[in-house]
Amino acid sequence: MLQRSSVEQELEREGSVNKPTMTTKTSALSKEELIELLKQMLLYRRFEEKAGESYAIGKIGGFCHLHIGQEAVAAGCITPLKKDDYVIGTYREHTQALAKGVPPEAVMAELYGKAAGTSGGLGGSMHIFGTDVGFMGGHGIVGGQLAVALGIAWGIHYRGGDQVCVCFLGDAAVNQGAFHESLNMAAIWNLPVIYAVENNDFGMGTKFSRVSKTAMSQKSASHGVPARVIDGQNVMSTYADFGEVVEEVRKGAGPQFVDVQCYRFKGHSMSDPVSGTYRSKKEVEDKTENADPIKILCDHMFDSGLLSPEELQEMDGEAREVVKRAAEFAEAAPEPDIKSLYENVYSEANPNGRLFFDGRVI
Amino acid sequence: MLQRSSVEQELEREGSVNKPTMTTKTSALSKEELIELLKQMLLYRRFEEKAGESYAIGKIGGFCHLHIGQEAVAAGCITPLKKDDYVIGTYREHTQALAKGVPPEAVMAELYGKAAGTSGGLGGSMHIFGTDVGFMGGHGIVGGQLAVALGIAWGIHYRGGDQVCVCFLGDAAVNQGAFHESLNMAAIWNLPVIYAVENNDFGMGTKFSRVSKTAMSQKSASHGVPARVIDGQNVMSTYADFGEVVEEVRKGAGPQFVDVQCYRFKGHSMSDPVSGTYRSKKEVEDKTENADPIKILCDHMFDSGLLSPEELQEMDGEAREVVKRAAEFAEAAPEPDIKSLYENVYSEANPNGRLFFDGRVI
Amino acid sequence: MAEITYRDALNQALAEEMDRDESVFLLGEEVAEYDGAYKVSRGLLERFGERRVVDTPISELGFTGLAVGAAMVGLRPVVEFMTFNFSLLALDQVINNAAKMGSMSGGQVTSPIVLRGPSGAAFQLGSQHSQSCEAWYLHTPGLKVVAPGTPADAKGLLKTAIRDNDPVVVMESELLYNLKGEVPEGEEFLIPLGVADLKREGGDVSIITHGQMIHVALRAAEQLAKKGVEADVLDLRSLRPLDVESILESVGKTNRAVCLEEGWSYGGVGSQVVSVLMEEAFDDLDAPVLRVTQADVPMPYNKKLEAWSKPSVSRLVEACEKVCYV
Amino acid sequence: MAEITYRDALNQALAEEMDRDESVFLLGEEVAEYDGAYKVSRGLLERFGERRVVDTPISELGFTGLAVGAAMVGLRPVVEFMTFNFSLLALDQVINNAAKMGSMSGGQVTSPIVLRGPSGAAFQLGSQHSQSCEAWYLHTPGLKVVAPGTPADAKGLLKTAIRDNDPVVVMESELLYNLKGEVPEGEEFLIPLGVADLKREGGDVSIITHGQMIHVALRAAEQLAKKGVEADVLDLRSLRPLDVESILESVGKTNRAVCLEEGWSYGGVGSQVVSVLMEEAFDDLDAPVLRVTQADVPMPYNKKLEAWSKPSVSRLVEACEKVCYV
Ligand SMILES: Cc1ncc(C[n+]2csc(CCOP(=O)(O)OP(=O)(O)O)c2C)c(N)n1
Ligand SMILES: Cc1ncc(C[n+]2csc(CCOP(=O)(O)OP(=O)(O)O)c2C)c(N)n1
Ligand SMILES: [Mg+2]
Ligand SMILES: [Mg+2]
Repeated sequence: MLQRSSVEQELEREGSVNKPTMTTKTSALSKEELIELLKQMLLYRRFEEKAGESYAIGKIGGFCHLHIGQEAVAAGCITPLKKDDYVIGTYREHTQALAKGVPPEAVMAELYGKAAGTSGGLGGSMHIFGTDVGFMGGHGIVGGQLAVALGIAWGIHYRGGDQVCVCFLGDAAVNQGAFHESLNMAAIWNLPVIYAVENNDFGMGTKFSRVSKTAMSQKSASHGVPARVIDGQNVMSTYADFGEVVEEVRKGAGPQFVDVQCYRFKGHSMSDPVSGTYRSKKEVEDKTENADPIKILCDHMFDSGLLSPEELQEMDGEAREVVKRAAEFAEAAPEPDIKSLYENVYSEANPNGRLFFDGRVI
Repeated sequence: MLQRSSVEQELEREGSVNKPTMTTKTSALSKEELIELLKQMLLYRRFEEKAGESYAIGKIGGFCHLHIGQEAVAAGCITPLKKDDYVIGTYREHTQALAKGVPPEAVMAELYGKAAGTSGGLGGSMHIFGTDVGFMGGHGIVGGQLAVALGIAWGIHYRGGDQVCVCFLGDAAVNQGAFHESLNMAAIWNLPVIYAVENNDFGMGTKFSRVSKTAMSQKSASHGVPARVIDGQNVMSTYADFGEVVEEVRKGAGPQFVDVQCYRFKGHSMSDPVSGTYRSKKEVEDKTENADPIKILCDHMFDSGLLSPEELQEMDGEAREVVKRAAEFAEAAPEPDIKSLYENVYSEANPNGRLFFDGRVI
Repeated sequence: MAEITYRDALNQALAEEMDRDESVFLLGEEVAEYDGAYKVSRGLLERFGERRVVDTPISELGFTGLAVGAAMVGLRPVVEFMTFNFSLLALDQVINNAAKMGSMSGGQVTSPIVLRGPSGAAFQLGSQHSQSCEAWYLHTPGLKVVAPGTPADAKGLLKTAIRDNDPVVVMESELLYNLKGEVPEGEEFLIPLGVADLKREGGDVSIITHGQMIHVALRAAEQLAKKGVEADVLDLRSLRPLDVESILESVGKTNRAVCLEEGWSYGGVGSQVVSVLMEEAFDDLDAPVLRVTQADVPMPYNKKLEAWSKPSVSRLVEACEKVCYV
Repeated sequence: MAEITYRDALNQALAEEMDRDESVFLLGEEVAEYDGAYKVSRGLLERFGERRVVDTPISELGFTGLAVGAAMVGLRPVVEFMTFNFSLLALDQVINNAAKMGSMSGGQVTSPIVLRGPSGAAFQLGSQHSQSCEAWYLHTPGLKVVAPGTPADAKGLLKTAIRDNDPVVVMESELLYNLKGEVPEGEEFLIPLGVADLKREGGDVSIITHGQMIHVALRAAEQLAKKGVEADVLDLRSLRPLDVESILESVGKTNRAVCLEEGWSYGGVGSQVVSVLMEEAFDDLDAPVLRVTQADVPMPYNKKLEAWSKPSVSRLVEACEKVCYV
């Protein structure tokens, strides 16, 4: 169960004082909003823990990147969205898919590689899609989703809609050409896209300051895309501040760049140690103790009398239950059929000519 | 012969008032320096005119991009360099090659596709190389040379040399991912490279303001690479200001971004009209009349008593003579041998295995 | 039937499909105000406005990704690469996103995108601007590739490509833009993907080719005819899907084949056709199938060397004679 | 001879060549402080310092271009792609600059660059991370490509590649990094490019393959032997230059061949080998040359489907039996 601890709202990050940090209006959040955020984050935490366990016993394969410690980002950035808004992410996207409304069973089944998974077991952990709820996929090539997000925003603009597209990226992705090409075009065409950096300060083992001379908030400067820095560990700020950005963009403010500062409690992927050469055990322990987004929210709610330990326990129990059911569902679900391999490579069978050249007959 | 006219030092370009323009120290230039700059520009002008003529009668093929109107850029930016400094350019690079010391005959012979050309006739107008004098080639993929320049500067840094690498690019190239990836790495490693934008305000028919929301001087901001704006029509400023940048970089100032503002008097390439939908005939005429870099320099020298019309005529005659001889040389030079096709694809014949799969025997 | 140029045929295809379907739009460098570097999009800006005819910055990776994203939300983008040489910069978006997303999303996403522009060498543009780009795209399942060689094929294939629900790469040729030919009228003039066209019926040897090389093949066939050898000229038109049936039919009849293509040989189109013949027509073959390709070097600038490097009528004639043992 | 892993063999090759030649340096993502994503560069930072072992940002196009430029001024960069899947982003620099600059500069420029990293599928990484990338590189003259399948070949080929004056693409395999094998000692252990290695001598059928597929081939050969079919397993090792002589020699003896490769079939390595055999060994062939390749789909995540998609021992055995008419 989660422990009470003193609220630690400030992220200690070099240079953050010089950044155009937003002013947080957390006081405006209602009890219902806070409870929803808490429930969401509990779900993500328990989901990711389960994914980690299942990975350890070989139920999940390939690469698997967890959001443990970064739950406030999906909760804070996606909860303010409408159903027909779009979200697109990286290979670290389980919780974003959940936040946008992809059912936990379907996500877990995908991790298990089952036919009932979001991609019928063909995508895996890095490629969760839920286009019916506007979740436009997890993408594995660093930076690749940035250009795609531009197109989604273009689609909104083309049709004159009032949706927004939130494009998540890691801090390391800003060094890809795709990032700059995307921001530049979004700027000249004033597209409704928010580039939300899940800034955990590391790309695998590389600290951001080693691969950029400038601060994150400077990275959109070449393109005239406004930058904000928001706290991604205190979900109340994340939610309030990001929600404000969303509404501005919906009203036509054009592309925005948001540095959502957060911290990854686990390794880069399941095969990467939690700490090691690139960050100390002490740093990780400190953060885990003092910057856990769930703790921070609970502490606030306890202090304000909006939550009792019993209520928390109950909600947490519900989250665990949902995740347990998802894992059971995934476990029981059938394997995909070999036929499915050829079904979605092209969206329809071509009446003429040959499309596949492997000479295999199924 | 060139006409006298009133000096027109100010380029009227929107927004230029807001830019970090350098203060020009033209007064410090000696008579010898001015004469050298003039001779250089006369050579470029006559060379490009000849190339245009030869193209018109089919002696030169393919794409051909001239520098007429932009002569001050090569003269002003390259004259301050030492022989072992490096220059790398785009497909619009004839005058830069000449400026760095590639012999006019060899450049012209390359345009004519002859064996005596800089690339033995295999490169053509867009690919003039003179590595012995530090001219690292003309490159045809917009943005491609930007990453290469990074490597040249890396080489200097690796060996601890005090050379600099000047990388020319067009204004339209700043929208390529390669530009940003290059600047970012140059910045983190503090490499001795100067990104010199030959900013003629158009990429083919596209005005810069249509493809960038921000001013040129903003384009390096994401990376913390300092930006300057210099006048690329008044060669005295170009030379003085750019020379200053070169010496700073030589002393270890790290990468610099320089917006060299200039104007192209001719079409983008030989097949593009001089004016048309994208800029008016009047605009081009105005610029040709009032912003001719050779006129601007001559006017200054006439006014200061450093040049007489007779001297100018003599220098121009010499330039014409050099170009005439280059064209005669190119005309008379032999065609390359078919064998040469296979000679430089790999730098040496491989003793084992097959490298070429066309089944051709020569 | 009207005689129009290959350029105008493409232009008509674009205009008709944009007229028919509001979700079709064109984007690329200089396609709008400048009417396209090769004027294929002439007049489209005026007719359809800047919402649907979009000048982009020089950001190939970025605007190709834009097309992928726009397709995900139901639009049908047509991307013009000024030339396919520049598309190498965008290849990650094409291979890793456009081609794979259908499969990796379990069919949630489709990518009805057309990527078009000139491929192959024109005249003396040097190695960076003179590359045949078929091989990059053909290797990858999830993509379709067509290469029209006549105005009618250009119109019919481009229209079909735009209506297709998968990414289709349309490789045009700068050397064909001015070529005139009869083009059937009517909005419903479509040429199905995956159907080759026997541009000449011979019977003695099958020349299997595509794109602008069909004209080299037709000239060679005339010369061969004078020598008593009658060649089938099979224009593949569509390289993926590939009309294997027509290939086998022609070779089943002639028992001899030569593959002609503009590009390099290692892993080129011809190598795949040879492999198909090896696997499925081995017993039909009376002689080895030969390939005529570009010289295996970066395309040189020099005019004579360039001409020598391109596949020529005389090389093709020679290869045909060889397989016919004449 | 010491038994070491493929990973350590590569590590030794890097260390020895960096020791020997001060102009050699290694760059890529996570190669220095993190010792490489797959630990191939373990200890090199400590030994050679950050000047020569360089962590880069995630900017594949940019740092590959850096290598081209550094090579132009006399250095010998070794680029590690974390995996070759990401090299698509850098392909423009490889094709248009590294491969063409020698020719387009008339020989003024050379590009002694090594591009290395794992290619092909590992386990369940999904389609964007499981691609065999040989075809992109092989198509282009100006590049050399090798694909070592054993620790000894890994060391010998990488050392030769680093000393070569042209761009050499070294395709490793994630699935081989832990493989142990005997590796000759001594700094001068080099394996020349363009020399295939007959990893098993049989005589009845030639299995022509490369990279990690040689182990599939060797297992298949054992099974075939039990059925009385003795297979040659020819490990090409080097794909360009290609040891055509050894291919012809083996097939001249067996009169039957199967090409086995990890990647897709359209325009793959096998298609080129088939074409060479068609052109130069037609009369030797007693059966069509078959190819065994990956299923022609983006690699699926699901474990069973992935296993099914990869070329397998049983498919190879079947193909060999087919060409042997048993
Ligand atoms: C183009 C590309 N290069 C390299 C990789 C390998 N890779 C996967 S994740 C990663 C680090 C990315 O870090 P960041 O963007 O900060 O995201 P985070 O993992 O921290 O969420 C790298 C190098 C890749 N997937 N794609
Ligand atoms: C990657 C790429 N895309 C497109 C082109 C075609 N192209 C050649 S020059 C040019 C315009 C470049 O303009 P700019 O960078 O301003 O240079 P300028 O020609 O004005 O000197 C374009 C689009 C190319 N060569 N490379
Ligand atoms: Mg990160
Ligand atoms: Mg320009």
